[in-house]
Amino acid sequence: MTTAALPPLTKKDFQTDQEVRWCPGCGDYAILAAVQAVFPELGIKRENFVVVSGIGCSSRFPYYMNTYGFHTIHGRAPAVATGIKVNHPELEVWVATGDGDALAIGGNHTIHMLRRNVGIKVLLFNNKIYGLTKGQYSPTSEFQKVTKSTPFGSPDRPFNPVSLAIGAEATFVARSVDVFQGHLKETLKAAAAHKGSAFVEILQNCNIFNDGAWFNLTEKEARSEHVIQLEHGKPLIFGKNKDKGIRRKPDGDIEVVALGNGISESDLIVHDAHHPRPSYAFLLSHMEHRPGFPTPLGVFRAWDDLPRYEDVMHEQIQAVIAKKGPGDLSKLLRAGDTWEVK
Amino acid sequence: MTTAALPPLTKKDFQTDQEVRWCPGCGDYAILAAVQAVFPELGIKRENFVVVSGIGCSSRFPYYMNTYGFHTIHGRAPAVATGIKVNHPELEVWVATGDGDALAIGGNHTIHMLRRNVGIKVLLFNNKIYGLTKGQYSPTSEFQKVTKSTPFGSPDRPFNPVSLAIGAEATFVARSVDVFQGHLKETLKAAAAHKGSAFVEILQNCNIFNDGAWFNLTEKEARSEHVIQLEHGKPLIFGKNKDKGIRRKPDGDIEVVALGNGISESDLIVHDAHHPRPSYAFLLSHMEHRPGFPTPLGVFRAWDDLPRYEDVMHEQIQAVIAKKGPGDLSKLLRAGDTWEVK
Amino acid sequence: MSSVTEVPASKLRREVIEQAVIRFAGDSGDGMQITGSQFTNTVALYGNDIATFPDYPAEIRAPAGTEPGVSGYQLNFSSGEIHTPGDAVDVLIAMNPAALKVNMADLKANGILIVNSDSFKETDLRKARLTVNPLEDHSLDKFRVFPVELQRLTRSSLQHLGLDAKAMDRCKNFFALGMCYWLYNRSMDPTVRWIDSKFKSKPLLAEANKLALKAGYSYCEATEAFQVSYEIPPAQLSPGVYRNLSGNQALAMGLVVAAQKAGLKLFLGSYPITPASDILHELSQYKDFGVMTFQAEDEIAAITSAIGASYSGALAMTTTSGPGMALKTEAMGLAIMTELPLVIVDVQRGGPSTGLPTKTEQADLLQALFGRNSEAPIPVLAPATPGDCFWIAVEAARIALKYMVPVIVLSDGYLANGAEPWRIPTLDELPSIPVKYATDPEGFMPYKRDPETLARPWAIPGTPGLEHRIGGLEKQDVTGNINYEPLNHENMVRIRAAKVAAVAQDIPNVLPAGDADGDLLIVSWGSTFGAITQAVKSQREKGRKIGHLHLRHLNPLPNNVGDVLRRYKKVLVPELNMGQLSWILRAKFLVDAIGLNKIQGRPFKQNELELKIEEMLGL
Amino acid sequence: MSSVTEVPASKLRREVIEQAVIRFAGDSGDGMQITGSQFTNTVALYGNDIATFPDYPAEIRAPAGTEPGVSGYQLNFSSGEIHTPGDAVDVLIAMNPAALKVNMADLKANGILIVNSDSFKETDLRKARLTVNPLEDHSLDKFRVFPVELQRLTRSSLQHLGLDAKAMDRCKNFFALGMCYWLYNRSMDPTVRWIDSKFKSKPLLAEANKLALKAGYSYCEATEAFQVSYEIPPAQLSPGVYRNLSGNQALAMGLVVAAQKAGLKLFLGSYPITPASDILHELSQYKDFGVMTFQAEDEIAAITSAIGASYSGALAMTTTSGPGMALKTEAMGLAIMTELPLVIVDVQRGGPSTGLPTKTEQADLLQALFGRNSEAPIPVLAPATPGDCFWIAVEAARIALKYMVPVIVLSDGYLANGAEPWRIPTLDELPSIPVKYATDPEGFMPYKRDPETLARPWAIPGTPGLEHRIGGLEKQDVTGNINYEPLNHENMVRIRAAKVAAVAQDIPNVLPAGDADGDLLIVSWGSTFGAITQAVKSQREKGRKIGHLHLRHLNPLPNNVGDVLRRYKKVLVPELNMGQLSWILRAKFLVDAIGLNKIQGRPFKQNELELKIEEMLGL
Ligand SMILES: Cc1ncc(C[n+]2csc(CCOP(=O)(O)OP(=O)(O)O)c2C)c(N)n1
Ligand SMILES: Cc1ncc(C[n+]2csc(CCOP(=O)(O)OP(=O)(O)O)c2C)c(N)n1
Ligand code: SF4
Ligand code: SF4
Ligand SMILES: [Mg+2]
Ligand SMILES: [Mg+2]
Repeated sequence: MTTAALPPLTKKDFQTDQEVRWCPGCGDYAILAAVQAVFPELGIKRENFVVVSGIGCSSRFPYYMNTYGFHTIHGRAPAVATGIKVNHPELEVWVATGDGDALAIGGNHTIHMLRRNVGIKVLLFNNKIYGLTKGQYSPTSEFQKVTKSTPFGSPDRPFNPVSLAIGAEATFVARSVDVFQGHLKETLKAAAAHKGSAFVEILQNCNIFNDGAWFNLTEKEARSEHVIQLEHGKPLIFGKNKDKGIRRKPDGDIEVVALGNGISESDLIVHDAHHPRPSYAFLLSHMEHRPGFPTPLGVFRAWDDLPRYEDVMHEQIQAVIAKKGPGDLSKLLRAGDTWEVK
Repeated sequence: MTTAALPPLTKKDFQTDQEVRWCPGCGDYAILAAVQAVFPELGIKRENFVVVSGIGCSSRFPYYMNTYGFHTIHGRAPAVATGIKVNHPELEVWVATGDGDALAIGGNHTIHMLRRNVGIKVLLFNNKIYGLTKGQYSPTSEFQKVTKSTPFGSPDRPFNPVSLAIGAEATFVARSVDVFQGHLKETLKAAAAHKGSAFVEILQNCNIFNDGAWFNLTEKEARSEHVIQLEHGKPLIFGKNKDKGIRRKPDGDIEVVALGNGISESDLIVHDAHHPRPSYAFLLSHMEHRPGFPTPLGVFRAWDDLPRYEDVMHEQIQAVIAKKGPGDLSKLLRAGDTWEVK
Repeated sequence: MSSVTEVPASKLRREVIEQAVIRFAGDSGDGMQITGSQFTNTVALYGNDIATFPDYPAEIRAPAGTEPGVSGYQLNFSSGEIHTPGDAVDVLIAMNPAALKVNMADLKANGILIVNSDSFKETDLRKARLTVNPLEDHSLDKFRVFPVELQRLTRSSLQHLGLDAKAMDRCKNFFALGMCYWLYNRSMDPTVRWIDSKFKSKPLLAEANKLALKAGYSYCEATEAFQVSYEIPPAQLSPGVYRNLSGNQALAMGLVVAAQKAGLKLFLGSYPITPASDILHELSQYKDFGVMTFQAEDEIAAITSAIGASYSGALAMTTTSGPGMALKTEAMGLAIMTELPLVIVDVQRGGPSTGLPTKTEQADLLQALFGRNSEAPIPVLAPATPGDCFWIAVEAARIALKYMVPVIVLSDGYLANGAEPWRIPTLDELPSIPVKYATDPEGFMPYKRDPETLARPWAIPGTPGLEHRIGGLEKQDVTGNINYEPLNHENMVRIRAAKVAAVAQDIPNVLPAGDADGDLLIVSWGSTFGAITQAVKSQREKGRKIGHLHLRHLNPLPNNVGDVLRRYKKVLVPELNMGQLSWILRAKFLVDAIGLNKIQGRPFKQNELELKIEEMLGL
Repeated sequence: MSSVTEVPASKLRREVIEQAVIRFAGDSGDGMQITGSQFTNTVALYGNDIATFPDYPAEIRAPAGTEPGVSGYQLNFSSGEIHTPGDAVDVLIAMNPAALKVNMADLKANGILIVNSDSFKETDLRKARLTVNPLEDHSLDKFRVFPVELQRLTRSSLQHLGLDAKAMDRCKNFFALGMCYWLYNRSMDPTVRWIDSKFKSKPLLAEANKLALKAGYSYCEATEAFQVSYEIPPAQLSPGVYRNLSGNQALAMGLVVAAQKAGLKLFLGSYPITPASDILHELSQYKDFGVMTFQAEDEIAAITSAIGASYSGALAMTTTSGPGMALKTEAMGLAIMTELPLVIVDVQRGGPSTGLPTKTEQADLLQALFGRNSEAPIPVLAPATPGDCFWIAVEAARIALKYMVPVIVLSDGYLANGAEPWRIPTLDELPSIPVKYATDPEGFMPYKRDPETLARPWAIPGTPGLEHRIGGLEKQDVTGNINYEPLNHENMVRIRAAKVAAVAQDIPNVLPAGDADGDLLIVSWGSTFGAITQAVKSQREKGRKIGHLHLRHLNPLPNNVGDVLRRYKKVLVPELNMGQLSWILRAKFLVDAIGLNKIQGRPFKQNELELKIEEMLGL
């Protein structure tokens, strides 16, 4: 949909008259700001954007975007979006969803949309809680979490959204954070540039029901020790003084090493987001579960060589029309054996 | 449930009077035979087995097992089984399901059951087709597959059930084949020995609607070249003359090597099914998608250190009872502020 | 009434008769459905009126030779007008003992019974749980039995082709078909043509089947097995070009036509389920009409993807059967709230739950009307015959697009698989379906309504200046903004109801067939139309003063239904459920509608209906 | 009727009155729900009869100070018997301009209006979309207005504690509460006790809240702000021990009690949804009763896990609201087919679709009755009051276990969150719920029925010798083997219906309140009980000859409903829907039931009902 001669759009063009109804301090505001900042830069006509959501605080998102918007029902946004995109491939379809909406009730639609590689961008607002229903644990809540519905701690271990998406054959998988505006915008642009399905987990703070869920990643002091930036072609380095890195072990596993005394950047893994196979991205996706390892942010995987579902479907249609010619009503009606009664 | 003094059960004990209604030649017969052979060897009382299924040819399975059985509705077997197992943890609960039942309509329940690590064994009969509804493509059908519902080829790429299960945090993941009776029985025993959720993909032939789907793995000639057996502690070797193997590359990826001239078994990856982290198993799960690589059979992952959902729940209950004593009805009724009207 | 004419060429009698019922029965593997539909096609082409009833076993394959494995195909063909496959059978072809056992009860006394005598060995009998051979125990004495060694005869006619035994045996149904063509003096050409195209790529098999067919025909010629053959003249159908059509084919075609007439692309979101899957299969063929078929991961994704397609401007539909219908109900509420056009097809089957997947039933009517949370009205239509599925599909699309509402079509397993001769409409008989998207930003409001239809504008993504948001929360009229105010909610609930009620303005008043007033009115809907029409005809010939009101629009009802009901002393509502339509008529019109309720997975028989009619008339 | 008594101690009048309606209104963040429930608890403890109506904004948080952000809590308390929170308000506490704007319409002329004057600055007014300050434009002249600087006064009473301003301001609702306690001469002790336990871990906050409370009280004492204070004597409730209980609490407790009485473990499979989530929260606390709460991935897993738990011997239940109910319908069919006990709770909310999540409605009745594929009957019950939720829960469990059926309970948002004084039953008032699992292999058949209840045996896994298979396909009676035969299917459909009908044998005949016959019968169900009772009482005091029939069992209906209906000239059915119960009464009994239908997300007001009654009586 990129065309040269567009009147330049601005952030304002994407704001609605609707008063934004999130709790003061909610991380969703920052995500909204980032999206409203990025959309004008994509060179896409405003009328070609469609923002689709399910139900949840995060799913109120479309009301605040001055584009076409569909606030559907709980968990079904990926399926509704698929119908829109398949019917109308020129549209730029984005899904705004939550950890409950996309991974609890909507888990199946999410993984199937990724498997099919429908050209939809999914923003998963992960606050590790059900916000709208006032604080029950979610499929991303940590094991043993005490919530309204689990006063004695949750009995099950969470999904890792990035691992799940990769296991579901996603061709683009990334992670960013509500408060890292610059990083978030870059990540959104990368997602926009991807033709196939793009899955972006955005770590988001629910200051009412799960405040500080991502504290150790966002808080100034801790941050640089607990976060590692994934940049294609760059070595995996982290630490306040950029003094740590991720290195391959001979057995193919990875380890955290301190740079210096013999160990240099050249010993570290150089990030390859375009790797055709998902195993490398999967390995990264699980690292934060190990003691001493940082949480990766950025683009884990961006491999765009797979045809999109909607393209294959419309190519089939075109091929048949090219072969048989466009359908003819009277031929259709009279297909097969017919006879006449005088 | 293992107890010493059981009257030895036999295969016959697990056969029902119901006439088995699969098409002659269906791979399901072989799977039934294997399960009926393995159950008596588990040292579990017959009345403690529950076989749960959804809808599909494969889901007729419970009718042919002389245990407790529940033929539920399409896609919901993992959820029904979860209710059974959580309420009654002593029971030995197995799910029989198909690629449509477990991965299309039932995909969400399957991944959530695995995430929770409920102590259920899932047998996924993967014939890459919807058998019962007479031949539409399924989420495991290969890209471009021509079926009743896709006369011009399917427009989407399949799930890899093993990759999906690993991405969903499964603690036990294995693959076997209907016609490899010995291997299948061993795999089922391994699954039975696992405390947490066990996911077994069984490659099954639907000779009516998708005959020969697994031909290149089962057919005598091809077999040994296209299949690699995963055995814990053993090197990854395959080939008719055991002359090929899988080796780590320095970049952590894997490659197929020919043994001999300098390359020996000791250079190959030694399979570690008990690896605490899933990335190694995930790497294996995707190998067959690469040219020249074999399809792994056997146990990809068997890591049993994670508590089961049902155990955590019942420990919580016991802990509270130990602390507060068992619930008292009159206390319950009179909880909070009360007042008396004379 | 049959007139006898001597045929000099042979000493065989040829009787001219008006009508005959024939049933092909055999193992699932014996190809009875093909045999039956070939015979059907041939007699239809010849000009007979027909009604068929394919009855195959539940989805799962049963072991060969057993009763559950029996597959049947019944055809009623006639030189007069007919509406049902017939209660009893004149000619039964039984390919094995199980087929005989299951079907002989329906064969008329003195009826013709053709059995494959090669399949009555010890083992065959055991599979059918028979201890004695019915061919020997006189249990068939009241029939005209023709044992034929179908297997041996077929093989001998094919041995020179060098096929293996299995392949030769697979042709024996064509041998039997050939015999039936001789029996009814029918040309083999249409079937020969069909074999040629069907086996284009396998010329040897084509040859074999054609040989078997002809061998069966000449076998009768030569052996004079039957002392008599029959002639059924063409029926006096209204003039036009005809084809033979099943309900699922008709429904699929109807929606393609509707999309073309509306100038829209057709989008189907569906998840396979018996007996609806064939609509998906049919539509997936129509790529040349740009039809998009999306096989979803489940029924919820099927309908919600269709809602997305509708939102973005397609004529969107979803197809399913009972259990899948139940899964779609939450999403229907969304379509109602967002006021988007959508056609929802429920091909009803036996229930509840998984129930009887291959059997027919009419028990989803109340679910269609009320099976959603809160006040969520939807127009509901039901086709009367296989061919009517075409017209109902077009009507459903018309209503959905004109009023911007989801519309439910209730077909059933009997219509879906049954076939009838269908007069092909000329292009100008097809209704025009005008549709316009909103395009003008000037004064655009997403819920500003057309005063006549109460439809909101259809503003599709991609249209400059019409950017807007919709969703499932209650909203203010006109602006579409979220709104929870008490009076607004009541207003919106009443508007959504009024919109569905407004559909009635397009529905012509219904005229009862038969007497315009009298002792008894029979009210029906859906696939019972044929049997009831037949029963009413026969009862009126006996002089009863009765009328028949058949409803194709179930919500809203035609405006004059109340008046019609009051013109008769009594009201009878025969349904293949426990009384769902009668419940509605009672609640709406406070008439004491009596139900005749059959819930056996099978259609009504004419005489079940006639008995009830006579009972109600106190005869 | 109020009697005046001089109180010498002060020159303030103290009026003894019978009843008062007070409403606390403020921003979502102002703690109005806590304030209201504290006041409620105090007056309840004192012995007044009470009825409450918490009305908070839709789930999503609105910006502070705006109208959508207003949260209200209304309490009607009395020395006489009352059933509703009251139509109009005697005392309104408004914490900000938005709260005032939204609520003032309901304040009686000359009513007391307490406003937080600190929150009427320019910016506050703008947030409430007010251009002029209502405190200055005489728009409040018809009220007795008491502007109080709640913020400043609260802060000054707390400044010595060294809390930050934000923390101090959070206490101002207790200052207001203190004022109200003074106004109605109520002791602060219960609230003080509550604060102590609630803030056990935060003694400083406990101190602050208690200080604010007392400051508010003494402020009135000192400033003599009000010229008058009120005294409402205890009500004459029937003797017993009482507690204050909300519908969701009562429902949760009822099921725990039922499980205990049946000697079973309780299993809840649920997915959070407003307004049902609190039942999940409540039950997750009852670990000491061995209650298992499974928070599922969606509503389908919630009900199917419960079906699994039921199959393995638990008292299983699932809880949800409208949209979730729609998703469970396919699985309900499975529970019906497999004839397993299950309690399905639907706490109704405004719809359709996502609708009005926090508003109340009664529009899921027809969905509960008919919202499943094919013929799938289920018993349906509905509680009349918050406390009745306890008894209905016990009754639902009893029926489910006795007849081996799923049972639906229809509560609603008004009952779920509303509270009333509930007489605590003595243990021997609780019904016994006998349950026995099958254990004897001798002659065991999974569908061999109890002749009286038609219940099949409950044979749970782990029982030696009873291994058997069940499922959703049609089955043969007695053996439970899969069976598609026509007559068997009809037989099973009728048995499933007969089983549900048999429940009626346990339902006592219903007696209408008021006149046993007469001009008008009002029929109701669910949460409208209170308002209708009140309206009928007042109309009968005016001499009308009317009766009130309230139904707690909606399927099957009590046996004598038909007779009762016929004893009155006219029938009125007031419902918070478009007329769902009246449909049923019309269809079943052919009576011309007239509906009074309000669908605004709010309960009936007494006088809306009285007006309709008088209209129907032609007055
Ligand atoms: C069918 C259905 N089930 C349940 C709900 C209630 N519900 C609304 S949002 C939600 C979960 C919200 O959590 P999440 O998706 O993480 O969004 P967040 O509010 O945290 O942004 C639930 C359970 C619903 N609206 N519809
Ligand atoms: C709710 C619902 N939707 C659809 C169906 C129809 N259906 C039955 S089985 C099946 C898929 C079977 O495929 P699979 O799970 O792979 O099992 P298989 O028959 O291949 O063993 C479908 C679509 C159904 N019974 N219920
Ligand atoms: S509840 Fe949490 S997620 Fe929802 S708006 Fe408030 S802060 Fe944001
Ligand atoms: S259809 Fe296929 S899967 Fe089903 S029973 Fe027949 S062979 Fe087996
Ligand atoms: Mg969340
Ligand atoms: Mg399959």
